Formats: sequence, C-alpha cells, structure tokens
Amino acid sequence: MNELAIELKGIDKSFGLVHANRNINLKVRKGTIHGIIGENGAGKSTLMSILYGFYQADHGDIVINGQTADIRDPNAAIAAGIGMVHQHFMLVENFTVLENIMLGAEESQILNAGITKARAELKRLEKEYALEVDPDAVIEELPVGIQQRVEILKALYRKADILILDEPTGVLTPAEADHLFRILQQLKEQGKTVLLITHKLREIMAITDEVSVMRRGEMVATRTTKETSVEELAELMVGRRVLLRVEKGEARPADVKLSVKNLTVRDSRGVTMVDDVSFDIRAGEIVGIAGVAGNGQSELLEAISGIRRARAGTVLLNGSPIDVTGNADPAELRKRGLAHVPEDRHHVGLVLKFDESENAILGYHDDPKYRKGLLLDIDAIRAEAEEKIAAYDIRPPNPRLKTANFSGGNQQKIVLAREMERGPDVLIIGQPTRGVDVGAIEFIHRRIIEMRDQGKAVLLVSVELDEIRALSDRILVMFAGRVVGERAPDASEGELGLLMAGVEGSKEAAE
Amino acid sequence: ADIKPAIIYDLGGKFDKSFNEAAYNGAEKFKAETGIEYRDFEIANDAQREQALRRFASDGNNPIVMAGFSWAAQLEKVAAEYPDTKFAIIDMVLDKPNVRSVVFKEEEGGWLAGILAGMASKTKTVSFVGGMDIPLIHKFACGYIGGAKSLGPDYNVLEAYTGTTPDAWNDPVKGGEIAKSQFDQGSDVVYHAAGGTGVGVLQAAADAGKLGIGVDSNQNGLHPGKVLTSMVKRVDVAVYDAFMSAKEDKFQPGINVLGLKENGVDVAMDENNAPLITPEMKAAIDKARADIIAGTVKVHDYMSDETCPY
Amino acid sequence: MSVPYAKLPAWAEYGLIPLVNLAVAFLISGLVVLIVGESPLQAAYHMVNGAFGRGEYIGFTLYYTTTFIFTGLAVAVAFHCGLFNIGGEGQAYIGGIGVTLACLAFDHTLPWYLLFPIAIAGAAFFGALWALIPGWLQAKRGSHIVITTIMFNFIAASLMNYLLNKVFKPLGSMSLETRTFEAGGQLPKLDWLMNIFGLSVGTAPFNISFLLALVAAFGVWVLIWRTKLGYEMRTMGHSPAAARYAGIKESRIIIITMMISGGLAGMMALNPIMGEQFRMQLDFVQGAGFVGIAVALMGRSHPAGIIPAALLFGMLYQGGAEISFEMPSISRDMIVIIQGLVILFAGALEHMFRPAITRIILGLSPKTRDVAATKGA
Amino acid sequence: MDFFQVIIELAQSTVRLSTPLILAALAGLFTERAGVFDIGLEGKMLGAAFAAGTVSYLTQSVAMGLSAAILISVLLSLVHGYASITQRGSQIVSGVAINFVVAGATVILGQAWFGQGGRTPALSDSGRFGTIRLPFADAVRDVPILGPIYSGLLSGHSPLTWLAFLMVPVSWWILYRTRFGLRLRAVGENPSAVDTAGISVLWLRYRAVICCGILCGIAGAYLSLAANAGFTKGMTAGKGYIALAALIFAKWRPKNILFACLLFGFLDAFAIRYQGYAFLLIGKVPVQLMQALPYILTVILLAGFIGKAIPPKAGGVPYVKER
Ligand SMILES: Nc1ncnc2c1ncn2[C@@H]1O[C@H](COP(=O)(O)OP(=O)(O)OP(=O)(O)O)[C@@H](O)[C@H]1O
Ligand SMILES: Nc1ncnc2c1ncn2[C@@H]1O[C@H](COP(=O)(O)OP(=O)(O)OP(=O)(O)O)[C@@H](O)[C@H]1O
Ligand SMILES: [Mg+2]
Ligand SMILES: [Mg+2]
Repeated sequence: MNELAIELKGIDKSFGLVHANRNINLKVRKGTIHGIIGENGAGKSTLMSILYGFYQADHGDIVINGQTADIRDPNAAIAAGIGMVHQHFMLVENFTVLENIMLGAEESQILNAGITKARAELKRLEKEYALEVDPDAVIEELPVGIQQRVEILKALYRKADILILDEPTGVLTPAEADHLFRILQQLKEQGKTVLLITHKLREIMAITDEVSVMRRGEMVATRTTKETSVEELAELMVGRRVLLRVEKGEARPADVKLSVKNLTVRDSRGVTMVDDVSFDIRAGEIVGIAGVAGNGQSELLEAISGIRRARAGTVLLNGSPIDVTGNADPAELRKRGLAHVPEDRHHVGLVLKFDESENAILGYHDDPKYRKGLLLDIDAIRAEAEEKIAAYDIRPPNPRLKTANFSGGNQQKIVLAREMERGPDVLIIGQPTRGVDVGAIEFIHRRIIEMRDQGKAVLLVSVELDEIRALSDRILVMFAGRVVGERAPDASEGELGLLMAGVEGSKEAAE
Repeated sequence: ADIKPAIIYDLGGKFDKSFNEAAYNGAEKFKAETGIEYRDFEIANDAQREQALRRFASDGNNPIVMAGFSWAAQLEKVAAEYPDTKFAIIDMVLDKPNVRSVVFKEEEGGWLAGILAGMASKTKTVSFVGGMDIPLIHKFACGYIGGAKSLGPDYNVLEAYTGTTPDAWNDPVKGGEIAKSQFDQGSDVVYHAAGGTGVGVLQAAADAGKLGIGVDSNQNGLHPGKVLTSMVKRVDVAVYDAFMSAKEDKFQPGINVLGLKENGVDVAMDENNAPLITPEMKAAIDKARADIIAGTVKVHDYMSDETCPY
Repeated sequence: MSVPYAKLPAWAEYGLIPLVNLAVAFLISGLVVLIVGESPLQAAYHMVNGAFGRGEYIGFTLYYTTTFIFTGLAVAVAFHCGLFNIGGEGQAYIGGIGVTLACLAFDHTLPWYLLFPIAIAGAAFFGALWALIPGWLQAKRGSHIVITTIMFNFIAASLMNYLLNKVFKPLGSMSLETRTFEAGGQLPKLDWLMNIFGLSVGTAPFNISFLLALVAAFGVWVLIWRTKLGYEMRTMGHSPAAARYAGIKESRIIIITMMISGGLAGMMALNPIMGEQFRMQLDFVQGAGFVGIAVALMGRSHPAGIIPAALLFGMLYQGGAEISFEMPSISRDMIVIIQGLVILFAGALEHMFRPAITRIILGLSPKTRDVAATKGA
Repeated sequence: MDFFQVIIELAQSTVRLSTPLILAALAGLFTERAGVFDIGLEGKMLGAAFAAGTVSYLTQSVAMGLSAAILISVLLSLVHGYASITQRGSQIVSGVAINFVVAGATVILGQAWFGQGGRTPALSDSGRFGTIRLPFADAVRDVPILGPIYSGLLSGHSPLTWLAFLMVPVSWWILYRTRFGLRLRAVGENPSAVDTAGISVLWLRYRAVICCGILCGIAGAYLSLAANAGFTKGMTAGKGYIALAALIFAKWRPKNILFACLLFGFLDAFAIRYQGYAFLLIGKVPVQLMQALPYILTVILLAGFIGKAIPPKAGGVPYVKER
C-alpha cells in the first residue's frame, strides 16, 4: 500500500510574529497510523488545524488522495473526508451528546427529523467501535474520557476517512488509552488513515506505522516506527539527549506531615465525590494517587487545599487541623506550609492575562516581602520572578510577558516554581505533566524527587500511571470516590489497572 | 427701536409640546409680525445655563427671555453684570431692576378645567396625570381638584405622576397606561400636565371614548371632540409681550402675575370642543371666572404653603 | 481584551490609531453636518475653537472632563474585577446627598478647604453606600449586578425626587433644589492654573475638583496595578477560579470593589454641586454615569486612557455647545449624534483601520523581528 | 370595587405594559444567546418607533409602518453586528453608540421632516394598530368569572400584543427545535465548536443579530403604532434597559422571559394603579415610593428567589481565531 492519503507541500504559517510552521512537507500513506511528535509549541496543532481548514496556511498545498484540495474551511475538510479530535475539545458543554454530534450535520432545518436518524446512526457506531455513550447526557457532566469519545463519534458520524487526533491520550487512563488504540487499529483495518499527535513516545512505538518529528515549527525527520527507538525520537525532538527514566533513591519517610481522616466531599450537585477517605503522608515520601479521571481525585485535592468545602472528616497539617468542613482559607494554608499545584493550570493555577511575574506570586501576594509600605514592590516581584525563570529554565526568560504567550510546558513550570521554591512542608500536585513534552517532563520529575529528598511530604495525583509508578513511594488507588487499595510502586500495571477499574477494589472495599 | 431679542429654553427643549414650545410659539409670532429675527438656544445641561445666558448678553442680545423656573440663580448673577440688558424670566420671581418676572396663576385655569371636567363627568370621578412630582405641577393639579370638588362633596379626583427621571416628560406609553388605569377606576375625564407624556394621556382618552384635557397650549385639535378643553397658559403671550414691549421701548421690569383677569390662563374654547360644552358648563365657568376675577372665590395657590387643601 | 493583530510600536498603538479613528468619526459627523446644509469645516472649527480656543472654553471643557473622569474611573474599577457597574448614574446622584449634607451643615462656619475634605468623604460615602447593596447582593445572593444597578438607578431617582421635594427644598421655592451654599460650600476656580499658561478661566466653572479627579485617576492606577487589593481585584476579574485558589475572598473583593466604584461615582457630585451650581438640583448627573461607560471602555479601563477619553467627551460637550451657539441650525440633538458617532468609530470600530495601519508600518520597518515558534520547555 | 374586576383590569394593564418588554427581551435573547451582548435594545426600539411613526403617517398603512420599523431596526443591528462581529469591537461600546446616535437622529429627522420637535404627526386610526375585539366579547361579558376574563382580559388587545405572546413559544421553538436554533445556541457557548463543525461563526451571529433587529423593530412599532398614535422623542423611556434586565432575570430562557416581563409589567401596573391610594394600616405612601416599588421588588425577588444567572459562555467576547 503506497498510495498517499495526505501530502503536505511547503506549508508555512505565521501568527503575527510567531512563525508556527515553516515550509513543512509531509507524506502520510493511506491506511496507516502516522504519529507526529514534538515539543510544546513546535507547531503540531497548528499544522493539523491547517489540514483541517481551521487555519489557512500562508503558503503551501494540501493534496488529499492524490488531488490538490482547496481546504478553505472545516467544511471543505469534512467534505474531503477529514475529521479531527482537537487537543482542547470542541464541544458545547451545556449541550447533550446528541446535540453535539448533530451540530453542523443536522440534515434538515427542523431538528426532529434528524434526531431519529442521528440516534440510529449513533447506535450503530457505538456498536461497531464499542464506544458507548448516553446520547442524552449533558457534556459538562461527563468525564473527559467520555467527552473524547463524543469527539471521535463526531468525526465518525461525519464519515471521516482521515482522522486526526491531537493528544488524545492526555486525559485517558491506560485502559481507556488501550481501548482507543484498539479503535484506531480497527479504523486502520477498514482502510482509514489516522494522524496521531502525542507526547508519549511509548504510544508512538506501540501503535504507529510511521512517525514524524517537529521542532520549532519545522519538520525535522520522518521515521518508520519499527526502525527507530524511543531514545532517537526524544533526541530528535529536543535536539539533545533526554533521560527518559527518573533516577530515584530510597525514600526515608519521617514524621506524618499530612493526615487525612474520613474525608467526604460532595460536588455542587450533591453527588458524593470523595467518600470517607483516610491516609497519612510522611515527610520525605511521595504518595501517588492513581485512578481514572473523575473518581474524586480533583475534589480530594481541592478539599485539602481549602478551595472546596468538605462534608465531613478531618485533615491535619503538621499535626494541627485544617477546617476543611468550614472556612478553610487557601491563603492561610499556604502560610502553614501547604503548597498546591492545581490540575488546571489555565483556569486555576494561572491567570493567563497576567504577566509572568504577576503569576509568580499568585497566592503568595500577601507576603510582606512583596510589599513596600502599602504598595506592592514591583521590583522585588520581578527580581524574584527572574530568579525562578533562571532556576526552572522558563522560556522565554521575560517576566513581563503575558502568561498566555508561554507554551504549556513553560506555563506548568511557572506554577511549579512558584509552589516549590518556598520550601513548603507539604506539596500537593495534580497532573504535573499533562500536555507537557518529554524534555520538560524530565525536568519536572527531577524537581519533584528533589522535593522529596529535601524531606517534603508530596501528594501526587496523576492519570498517567507511568508517572505515578515512576515517582511514588506508595500508590493509593481511587475508584468512585474511595481509596480501594494501596500498592507499592513496583505493582504491575495490570494489577493497578484492575484496581482503577474498580474490579479488585469493590471486593477489597467490601471486606 | 432696533432690538436683538433672544430666548433660552429649559432642559425640556423647545419642542416639548408644552411649556417651552409655547414660549417658542410666542417668539415665532413676534418674528412673523415684525420680521425681526431672534436668537434661541436649548441647553443640554445645567452647566450651560450661565454660559448661554452670559453668552447671549455679551453678544448684545436684548431683551433676553428665559423659559423656566430654574434660571433664577444664574440670572441673578448675570443680570447684575449687564445692567443695560433687559431680561425676562418665566415661572419665577426675581427682584432685579432690569428683570421682568412673569408668573402664572395656573391654579385659576385649573379651577375652570376642574369645573368643566366635573360637569362633563358621568361618574363624578375625574383624574389628573402629572409628569413629575414637582411644585409647579402641583399648582396645576391643586386648582383642578379644587374646581372639580367645588361642584359638590361627592366629586372624586384621582391624581398620579409618571415618574422621577427626566423620561417622565417623554413617556406617552406610560401616560396612556396611567390614564387607562384611571378610567378603570371610574374616571371619565383626565387632565394632564405632563409635557410629551400628555400626548399619550389624550390619546388614551380618545381611544377609550373618554375625555381629555390639554395643558399649556391649546390641544383641543389633537383629537377633535375628544378633548374637553385645554388649560392654556399664555407663555407665548408672555414671550411675545416681552419682545414687543422692548421693541416699542415700553419694557417694564418687575413682577407680572398673570391669572384669569390678565388673560394669562384660561380654558380654551374653539370649534373642536364646542359640541362638548353645554350651555350649563359655559354658564358655570363664566360665573366661576367672574367670581375669581372679582375675588369672591379665592383659588388656593399651592406654592403659598405647598399643600393642597381640596 | 486581546489585540487580534500583530503588536505595533507604542506611538502607533496609542497615538496614530486613535487619531485615525477620531478623524474618521469627525469625517462622518461632517457628512451629517453637510446633510443639514451647514459647512462641516466651519463646524469643525467651532468644535475645536469652542473647546480649546480660549481660556474660558478650555475651562468648560475641563469642567466636563472632570465629571467624566470620575464616572469613567468608577466603571473601570468595577470592570477590573469583572463587574459591569451601570449604576454610576444612581451612585453619583446619591453621592450628591453627602456633598449637600456637608455643605448645608458647615458652609457658614468652615472655609472651603476644610469643608472640601468633609464633602469628599460624604460624596464617596453615599456613592459607596449605593453601590454596596448591589455589590452585596451579587456577592452573597448571586443577583446579577447589571440588573441590580439598573434598578438602583431608578430607585435613586425616586429617592432623590422625594428628598428634594420633602427635605432639601426650601419652602416656597419652585425648583427642586437646595438653597444656595455660602462661601464655604463653593469650590475655588482654578484660575491660577490657567494663568500659568497665560489663560483666563473667565466664567467657566473649572474648579479644584479637577485636581481631585486627577488624583483619583492616579489613585486608581496605584490601586489597580500597585496594591495587593488591586491585584486581587484583577485576579478575580480574569478568573474567579484562580482567585479562589489564591485564597482571595470572592465576596469581600466584590463588595469592596463595588464600594470603591460607587465612591468614585459619588465624588462626581462634587464638581457640579460644589464647583458649579453651589446647590444640589434635580437630576444634576444628567447622564454622566452612562457616558462613564463609554469613557471607561474607550480608555481601556486604564487611567491613562480614561483621562484622554474624558477629555474627548469634555470637548464634545463644550465644543458642541459652541457649535450650536454659532450655528443655530445645528441643535443639541445633532451634538448627540456626533457623540454617538465618535463612540462608534473611536470606540467600537477601533480595530477597523488597524490591519491597514499595521501593514503600512510593518511594511516600512525591516522585518527583523520574525520570531521563531517559541522553543519548548 | 369588585376585587375580581380589579384583578382583570390589572392583568390587562400588565399585558399591555409587558408587550414591548417581551418583544425587546426576546430580541436580546437571540443575539445574546449567540454571544453578542446588546445594550442597544433601547436605541433600536427608539429608531424603530420613529420609523414606524413616520412611514405609517406618510403611507397611512400600518403594514408599511411596521416594515419600516423592522427595516431600520435590522439596519441598526447590522451596524452593531459589523462593529462587534466583523470588527471585533467592544459590544457594549457599540450598543452605547447606537443609543446615542438614534436618540439624536430621531429628533433631528423628525424636526426636519415634520417640524414638531421630533414628534411625528398624530396617526389616524388607519395608520395605527387597532385592538382586536374577540367575537362575542360583549355578549359574554356578564357570564361570571369567565366572561370578564374573556372580554376584559383576552379581548381588546392589539395584534402586536398577540404577536408578542405568540413569539415566546415561537422563539423557544426556533431556539430549541430547529437547526438554526441549535447552531445559534452553540455559537454563544463555544464558537470554536461551531467553527470546527464547518459552520460560519460570523454569518450565524449576523443572522442572530438580524433576528434581534426584527423583534426590536416590532417592539418599537408597538410603541408608536399601538400603544400610542405616533412617535414622541425619547418615547422608549428606558424600556430597552428594563428588557435587558428581564432577559438576565430570565436567565436567557424564553419561557422565563415571558414570566419576567409579565412580572415587570405587573409591578408597573400595580404601582400606577395604587399611586395615591390609602392602604390599610399604612395609609398613603409617597408617590416616589410607589414609583420605585417595581424596582425595589425586582431587587428583592432577584435576591430572594432567582439565584445566579449564568450568561452564555462566549457572550461579550468577539470570536478571535488567530491571536
Ligand atoms: N491562534 C493562534 N494565534 C497565535 N499564535 C498561535 C496560535 N495558535 C498557536 N500559536 C503559536 O504557534 C506556535 C505553535 O503552536 P501549536 O499549538 O501548534 O504547538 P503544539 O506543537 O501543538 O504544542 P503543544 O504540544 O503544546 O500542543 C506556538 O508558539 C503558539 O503560541
Ligand atoms: N415558550 C414555551 N412554549 C412552550 N413550551 C415551552 C416554552 N418554553 C419552554 N417550554 C417547555 O419547557 C421546557 C423547558 O424549557 P426551557 O428552555 O425554558 O428551560 P430549560 O430546558 O431548563 O433550558 P435549557 O435548554 O438551557 O436546559 C422545554 O423543553 C419545553 O418543553
Ligand atoms: Mg498542540
Ligand atoms: Mg430547554
């Protein structure tokens, strides 16, 4: 099979002064799974969005199935048989699944007629690809994994022959990711072409036929997957050798720093999200919480850090209680030595419209060292931001740049620098490397282990099982709001996976 | 004499279908009769009062007429600075050697309107719609209430005001709705002193087959046969007189109080409302007018104590 | 608000583009003048000359500017916290109570410089009070600030109508206004300031509250960009979730912000009451609260933008009055149209000429700043 | 007076007062649901009322008057659309600008054409919407309970009032049951989702803005052709702002809009009716308190029962694809 599904010739694209894609050439063979990798901001999403007609290239041609295609807008792309699952989901959150799937493909002016057809078609697709969703569920109430299914169904519903997936596994559990890959395999067998962007080289090795590497807006290499290695790919991406495994010494746990007892948290709708959870974390250890997204991890972190009020339970920080069921004050907790890297850096951990330096003090803006009389000491704030920029190699090294203009990995480093550099006693971290490239992951992992070695108590939540296993000294597994088991980091992936799926857990919890 | 007359209107603007417009009509009449051009200005905010007044005075305009009671403070200052300029202010008394103050006895006209309303009413309930709750409007209302109630103790007068923002003078929809509400409560004649809002009041009366009473200018022609009368207040005459007397070098400063006797206020009678006015009504208002002029009937002036005894 | 196009040098961004927008606004206004059969050139002359041609004219322009700086700042402060305060009109109106009470109580006994601080405090206090309730309702009950502030404008009008009728108005007076204040309740004019430039303020009510407005503008800048409170307000305005994460108390910040906003709006009352009329009149705000919305947004909620925007509106008010003095066929309503066109072209359509100007400027300067896609972490 | 009769009369007054609010709030619903905020409802209504008054006077045809109102209002909407959709300007500033321009232009043009200071000449009955008397309204008047409801409350309204009330379910149906409505609601929540689905965000928003113009046009025509007989300057008197408040009060939902507008109308009708009325125990309350009552009660209701109103997520921000 040598027929080309896609050929990109000399694609060039600038956003204002940012040259996001430079003279890119790419060939993708029909019926293959083609991986695309590259650092944050390398231009992967931009390239795919051009292929999908969402952006227009400044120069260059797109050839689909041997014919030059004029892809002016997503409509043209859809007509050419291209479907795309975007990195940031393109779903209307207060619409139902069905409404989202129909949007743009309603078939008739009045919805009712189309609805019946869409339901039937959805049923068929669900069966064929084992992608179950409740068509009448509202998107914002669904876990991200399911939301992604909706995105895939959207593309399939539009009869896509070429499917682009932009970092689809960032939000998935291993089991879900496996499920996704089975579907992709199935699509490939049906002769469809898949373009897969991911930061996880393991996935590239496992599923793709070919892989292309982008760096700083350029396409630097294309390899046949079988003939390359993780090491080579990482080096191609970053332009230097990358350590893919974190080196970690023995943990030396000391006193209990954070003690959680019988914590119960409900969400705004009154659903119990954290159900009677208890655990302790000692100084000098990393406790990882594994679990499928949406099983209460987020609410757990929020309750401990004082952002969300708990229903019941106690939390002791350094031996003294936090008023988690009352008015726990995040600012107060910071002063008492609790640092928190939130899961959602875009909306919670950072104010994207602020300068880098302003974000560098978010939550610590009360600190007298940033104050000069009644005013904020801007010079002190910038100076400190510059220090952190240097220590964490944040790029571009400009504390006055708007945070929105930093790439995801650098944004994450801004948060980490802020939360880690003050020597907290307890560090709680959610999804430290979501959407972050390998170079940055290596750096972030090293910092987290350093924190532990300095005698901090670290609570780590991640949906990346690899990450949990690589960093944690103990692993707790959460399912449906409960801690369903504790395992050592060398527990097998399969065993953890079963716990996360609630299979073992239900038995254990019942005991 | 050669004169450069000028007039400055109040915030309502010269086409308020009411007070300022009457002033404008007086100036136009003067212009039509004498061919003498006049300057005029509509202020857009209070800060422009003094500015406009001074501006007209320093440009050599003479006489200068101000429509409205809000001009007193500014006029007091400027009149002293321009002792040779003649000023006239309407609806307000200001004691200065070069100022003529013209005030009206709205209550006397209102009294006659009240009598007509009461006599035309089958339900013995009549009503009043005011633009805003301000003393001047109470002057209109109080005479009207007194007039209607002078017919007998069983007469009832409903009274309502449109609003408290400047929009109160420009809300015909609400004016109409107030009138309808009053009709629902039994009124069958409604008198308004509400500027542009009154257009809606009279319209509502016409639509409902009830009677309206206009104000300031003669509004009988707006809905012939549906407007019982209009309480005319001869602001136009006041302006005309001020200009004319200056032209004839007969401008007198001092206070002019214009009531029924001076033909400053009255109820309008013309072919539009002739069919509505019965001989008894005619007789009643003639008598009332005579009594008031003779002083045997004294109509209470709201401004004397800011209460309405009726 | 994000700027959708490439970054321009500061002189173009803050100088050229606003100027081009204004020029177009006046061009279109000129067409309207032409339609009425008058000469647009002459109107333009009267507009500019009327606003700046003489010390007195400048005095009037700056008098209006003062008012708009206060109401513009009020809207801007709330905007930084993500609150759309359309209640400036009512807050300024109620602020008048504070000024009036201070003046009625002390105008016989205190000189203006002692009474002024009391009046400022009174104006700010009453304005803040009137904003406190909508702020509190938003913070504690989730009542949408836009509705409550609209409602509070109406309620303020009714309240003031009542107070002027029944409390403040001297018996027997026709107008709904207080008595005229004695010397202590009259702010001095800034003739010395004008004299420095060899100008005379004449009869223009250009008074010391202008300086207060400038101080307030500077104070707002300090507050928003140099204090912890301002930092918290901006955090709240951009992302309530981040604010909660940072330990910022949502209700507290909302209430404080609204009170500051209302206080600024209330201080507007000083200018007409103590600086011009020396008494409080019915409806003395006369729409300045709504003009403040346009001023704040056109000034991008930054004092450095609000002052020129307020000056622009001051110029439209004063220059507009001069036009209608000089050209009787151009009425005050025409001036309202011109104001609208300026708001439209210089405000809402501010980006219209940006692409063209960008192309020209970037075309002229060598393209050296071609930045590579930012390197990854 | 008969208590029941009073209720009927209050209800009829409520219906009349809420008619323009319903139309204007539904107008706002269409644009705001599509993500374009509009505080220019006031100006559009005013412009439409003027156009209706003028054209209806000149042609003696209500149909022409109504069409002119819609045309002018749609044109103003397109200006708002051009500024805020195409040029990505501030939606609030654009709305404020339209309010200014219309406030000035209606007076200038009215004065230039009719010389009555911005008023249009009073319309004769043929130039105005009459009221629809339902069949047998007079015959059944004396039937207890139902009679007054039929002849007092239902009968005697302008066709535009019927249209306004009909537009509530129609708007609901358009928004929730048609393709256009689905897309419109989507573009107000997440324009990128609409864009990637291959639908033009701009064109969709323009259509929403046009819908707004049409409804605002009808609202304006109601003022000058049905409630009144001709245009008077500034005759909207803040109704656009109240409609905006009703829209938010209703949390951007058609059915709630009906209730919010009826509530505002009722409070107004109540305040009008009971001005100067001596209440049991309280006595006469000051006029100003009665006039402020609708606004005070609105605030209390809002604080007490309504809770948080969450606007369409993408509302107020122009859609920018490439930064
Ligand atoms: N809409 C846009 N407007 C302006 N600049 C953009 C836009 N989208 C992307 N960029 C810039 O273009 C560059 C490439 O971004 P892109 O999103 O394609 O990177 P990526 O490889 O997908 O990164 P990641 O791994 O973080 O998803 C970045 O510098 C980014 O800031
Ligand atoms: N104007 C109307 N006429 C007839 N039925 C209506 C009307 N408005 C609402 N309904 C009915 O009430 C239901 C609720 O509709 P509405 O849109 O008001 O609230 P909602 O469904 O809670 O809104 P959302 O779609 O945002 O969840 C609709 O599904 C419909 O059956
Ligand atoms: Mg990407
Ligand atoms: Mg619904």
